[in-house]
Amino acid sequence: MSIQKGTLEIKNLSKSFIVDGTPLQVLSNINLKFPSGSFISIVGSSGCGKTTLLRIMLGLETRYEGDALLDGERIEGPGANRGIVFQDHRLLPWLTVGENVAFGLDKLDRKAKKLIVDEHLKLVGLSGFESAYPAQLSGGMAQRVAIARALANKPEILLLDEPLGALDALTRMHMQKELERLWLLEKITMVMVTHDVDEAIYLSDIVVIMSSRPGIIKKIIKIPFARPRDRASSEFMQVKAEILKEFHLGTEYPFAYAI
Amino acid sequence: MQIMNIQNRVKIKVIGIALPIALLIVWHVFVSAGYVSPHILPLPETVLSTLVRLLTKGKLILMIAISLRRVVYGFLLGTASGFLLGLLMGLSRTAEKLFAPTFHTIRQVPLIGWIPLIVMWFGMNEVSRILVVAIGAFYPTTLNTFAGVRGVPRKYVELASVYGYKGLKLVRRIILPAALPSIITGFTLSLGMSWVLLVAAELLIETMAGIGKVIDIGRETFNMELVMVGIVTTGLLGFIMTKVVERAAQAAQKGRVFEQEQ
Amino acid sequence: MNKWKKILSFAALLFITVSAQAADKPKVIRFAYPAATNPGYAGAPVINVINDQGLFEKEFSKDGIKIEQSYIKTAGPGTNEGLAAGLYDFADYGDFAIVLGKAGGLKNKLILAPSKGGNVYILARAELHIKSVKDLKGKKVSYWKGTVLQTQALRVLEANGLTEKDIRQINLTGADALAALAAGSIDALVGSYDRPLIDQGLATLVYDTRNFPVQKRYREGLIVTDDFAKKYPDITKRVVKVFIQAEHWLSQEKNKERLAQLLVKTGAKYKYAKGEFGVGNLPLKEQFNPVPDKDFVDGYKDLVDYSLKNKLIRRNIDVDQWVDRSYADAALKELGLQNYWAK
Amino acid sequence: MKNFFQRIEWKDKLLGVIVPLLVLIAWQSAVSLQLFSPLLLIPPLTLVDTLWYLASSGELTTNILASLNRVVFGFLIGASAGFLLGLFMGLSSFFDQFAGPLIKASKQVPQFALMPLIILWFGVDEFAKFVFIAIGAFYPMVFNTYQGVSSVSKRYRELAQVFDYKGFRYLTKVILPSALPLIITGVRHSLGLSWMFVVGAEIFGADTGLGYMMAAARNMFQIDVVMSGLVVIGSIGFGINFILQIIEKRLLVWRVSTDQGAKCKS
Repeated sequence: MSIQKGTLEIKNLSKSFIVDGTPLQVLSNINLKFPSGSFISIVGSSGCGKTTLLRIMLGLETRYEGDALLDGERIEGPGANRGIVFQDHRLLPWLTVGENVAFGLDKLDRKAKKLIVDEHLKLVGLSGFESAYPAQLSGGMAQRVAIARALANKPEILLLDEPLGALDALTRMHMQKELERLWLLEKITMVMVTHDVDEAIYLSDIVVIMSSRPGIIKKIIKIPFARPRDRASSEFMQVKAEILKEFHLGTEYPFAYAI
Repeated sequence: MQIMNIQNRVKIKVIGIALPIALLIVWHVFVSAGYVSPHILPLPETVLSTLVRLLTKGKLILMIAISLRRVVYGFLLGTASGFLLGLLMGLSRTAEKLFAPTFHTIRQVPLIGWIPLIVMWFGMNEVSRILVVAIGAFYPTTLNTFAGVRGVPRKYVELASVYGYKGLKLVRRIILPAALPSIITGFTLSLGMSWVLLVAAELLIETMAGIGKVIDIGRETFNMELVMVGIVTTGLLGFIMTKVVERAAQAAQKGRVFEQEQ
Repeated sequence: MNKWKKILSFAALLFITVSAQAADKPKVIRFAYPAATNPGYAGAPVINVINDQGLFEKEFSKDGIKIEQSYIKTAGPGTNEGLAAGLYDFADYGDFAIVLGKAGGLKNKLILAPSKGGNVYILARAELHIKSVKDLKGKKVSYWKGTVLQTQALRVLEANGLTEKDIRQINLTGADALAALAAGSIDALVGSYDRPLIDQGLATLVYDTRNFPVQKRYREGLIVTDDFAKKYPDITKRVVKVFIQAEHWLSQEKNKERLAQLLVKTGAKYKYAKGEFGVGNLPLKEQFNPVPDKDFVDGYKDLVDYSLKNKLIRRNIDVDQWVDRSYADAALKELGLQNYWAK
Repeated sequence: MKNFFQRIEWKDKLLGVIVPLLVLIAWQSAVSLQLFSPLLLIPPLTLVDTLWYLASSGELTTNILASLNRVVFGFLIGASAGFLLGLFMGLSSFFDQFAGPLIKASKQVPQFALMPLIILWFGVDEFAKFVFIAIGAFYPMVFNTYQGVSSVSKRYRELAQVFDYKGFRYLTKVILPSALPLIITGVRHSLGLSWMFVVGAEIFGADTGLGYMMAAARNMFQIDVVMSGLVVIGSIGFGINFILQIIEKRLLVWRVSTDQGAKCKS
């Protein structure tokens, strides 16, 4: 059986950095396989190497042991088949919103570009903002533009590095809904790094829990609930407790408290 | 790994020295092969030996000392007044509105342009030379002190006012420390400007001594060795002074990093 | 630092003494003259003679009056600037700069005629083979504006049917002009009698003013500031007396060799120093006639008119009011030299 | 453009006029009361007279044009050389290590010290002046460009990598726009120094130019002309700076567009 587009597989992956002359292992023997079209979250405390893992998938980190395979091919560098949304929106401040969205479409002609830009701005609900500058946008709007920019390239897989981390709680919940909507619409694999457990449960099919120093996979939890999910439901709370337990947080409060 | 680092640093130094050495060799070959007369461009080794000779004879040291004194006085006068004006305009919007337009207009007059006027007002003497240096030092410090004071994040000022900091105490404990990096940048730029203007002042305002005078004597007596010695000396002194100020700046900031509002 | 501290404290002292009592003698007399090549020597021969013979000390040390002499590298223009800043009491310099200073508003009296009939020389780059002043047309000619070299250059050009517009005037000071000519960046220069570039084969002599009408050649002048003259008329007379003593020495043919040696000390070459005074020129006694007589007044009147005509100054000067020969007359009488020079 | 003018409020402008006005009044009364000799402090009206005289005789125009011509050429030579070197140094760390130390060390030599050499090597022709001005224009440009290019945020460099921007496209779409604010600062300083050095260059052997005019006037003891020269030079510098500010605002519209509050005008 041929591998479906957007299948990500990580085999025996290890990675170490050299800090002050001594090697520091950040990822150790990671094995993962994400089915095409699924939404995966990687959660873990700061410094557990989850962002490094994401950067390996993106192709920004190329020196590692083991294999990171996309559709069966080793990832050697960034490519148009993977989109990325960083925590900071990383819009180029000297380009307009429209130009930012078209940033990856440089090879297309103007007409085609405009069509795609319009389509994607509409997708993220920012039609009419194409000539605004990033400095004129709110954080949530800027992050939508960043998502539009990533999607405009038609990637097979979208990598999200704590995409909503810098937003306030309300905007954040709103954007989670938006992400879900986009994921359902685009039907592509999305891999999100986050440390917000609620967010991971709300959005993901699979939650990968990592622990730090060295970064290893502690647990992989499948979330089978139907969407849209209710954050207040008991099943939601149960999964949340299960995840928090991995961080030694679950034990401090009895279940009853959470319920 | 440490060794690697040192090796690396040595490598970087070597790369950086390669070009000057190559230029010196080209210079030497160019002159000794007779493409250019040594009267117009003396050999590098002649310049070096003249420099050493003059240094050991002590005369050059005296000239340097006189120049340094002018720079120090001019720099202190210029930066002190620049600091005060910058602080005033930074602290008070009214002061800014009053003085800034005049300041920015007068700032557009090229510094060299002031020399004839200063000489006519104060004569061909030390006062004039020091004033020229001071004007050079004045602008960068004013601008950077102003920018630094104005750029102090509001949150610090708010925090301080919550704790009852007011007036001089607020300036001394909050505003000046927060503006320090910018002010120090101003001092560094001021020093550079002072040095440029010192030589201009010594060339254009007749003097009996100073490193500019060395260049002037060389020029008048058609002694290019002396001119080159003057150039090398001013360069070296400028380099040393810049390093000293940079070190002092680092010491003053003790590695602290401040936020500045854009 | 010391120098200006001194100047400031002198100024303060002066102020105090003046306001406290009308002092009859100053603590210091400040002189300024254009500098010669070598430090410590003036361009004007009379100053070098005075210093060579220690005449200032002989006259003033008994009163405890100090003599401060400034040798101005920037010549006449620099002297005017110093006078404007109130740094000097007396100045001995070239006529054109004196006129410029007066027209510019300096308050002074013209009290002595230290020398007249000075010469300037026009040198051109050797390879240009320039034979006459007329050949300078369109060439880059350097002369120092604001000094006698400017008016002399203009008068020589005029005598040869040219004006300043016919040449490209470059403003360079003495030493810079020599260097520029040697380097070939200018074609000709107007300079003083020391002409080493000719010996080096780098330049040829195009013209000199030794045969130019005396009335159109430059002359020196000694000025005293109005302030000083008003406050210390007697001291002013005694300063003039010192000058006249030196002029008397200069006027004697027997001192010619010694004068040439003195000029060598100032930085000139012997052969030029020797040839500068007397030969094919004015007799020494005529050249160093210090009396600010009618001839002197007429010379300055002519220069003022010329400067006005050529828009070098924009304000007329009443030369008769300006020249004050009373000090010279008093000093001559005291020295018994009333009849030594032609009246 | 419109925005730019709107932001200077009339009330602020009025305040800014107070000091010059007071200075002018003090100046005129000092002259009238004869506190200073009119020799040292030219009365304002005399200055206006002199300016008019210089302007109507055509002398001023000739000299202004000569100076501007020199500034433009010298600046173009020096600033483009500085821009290119700064760009290479910013892009290649090897080149930075190779040429950087020499450039930094040579900057320490005050430019005026080079004047005798320049005169000797290049004469007193226009070319010598271009060289002198170019040296002045070179340094701010090289350092600002270098700083701008080498300090392009890693975040943007990564983004370019993700979107496969390379070579010329990377340079024009990412590096240069990001470095633009500093490059513009470099241009402003460069032009300012060019304007200063043209005066210096013209003092040493010229036959036209505002620096020449002032040097000649200084020699001819015409303080009013010297002061007129200062006023003219300052005004032109002011004009150049004003135009540059407008250009800067337009080029950097993305940076200031949300800025509603009062900004320091440095």
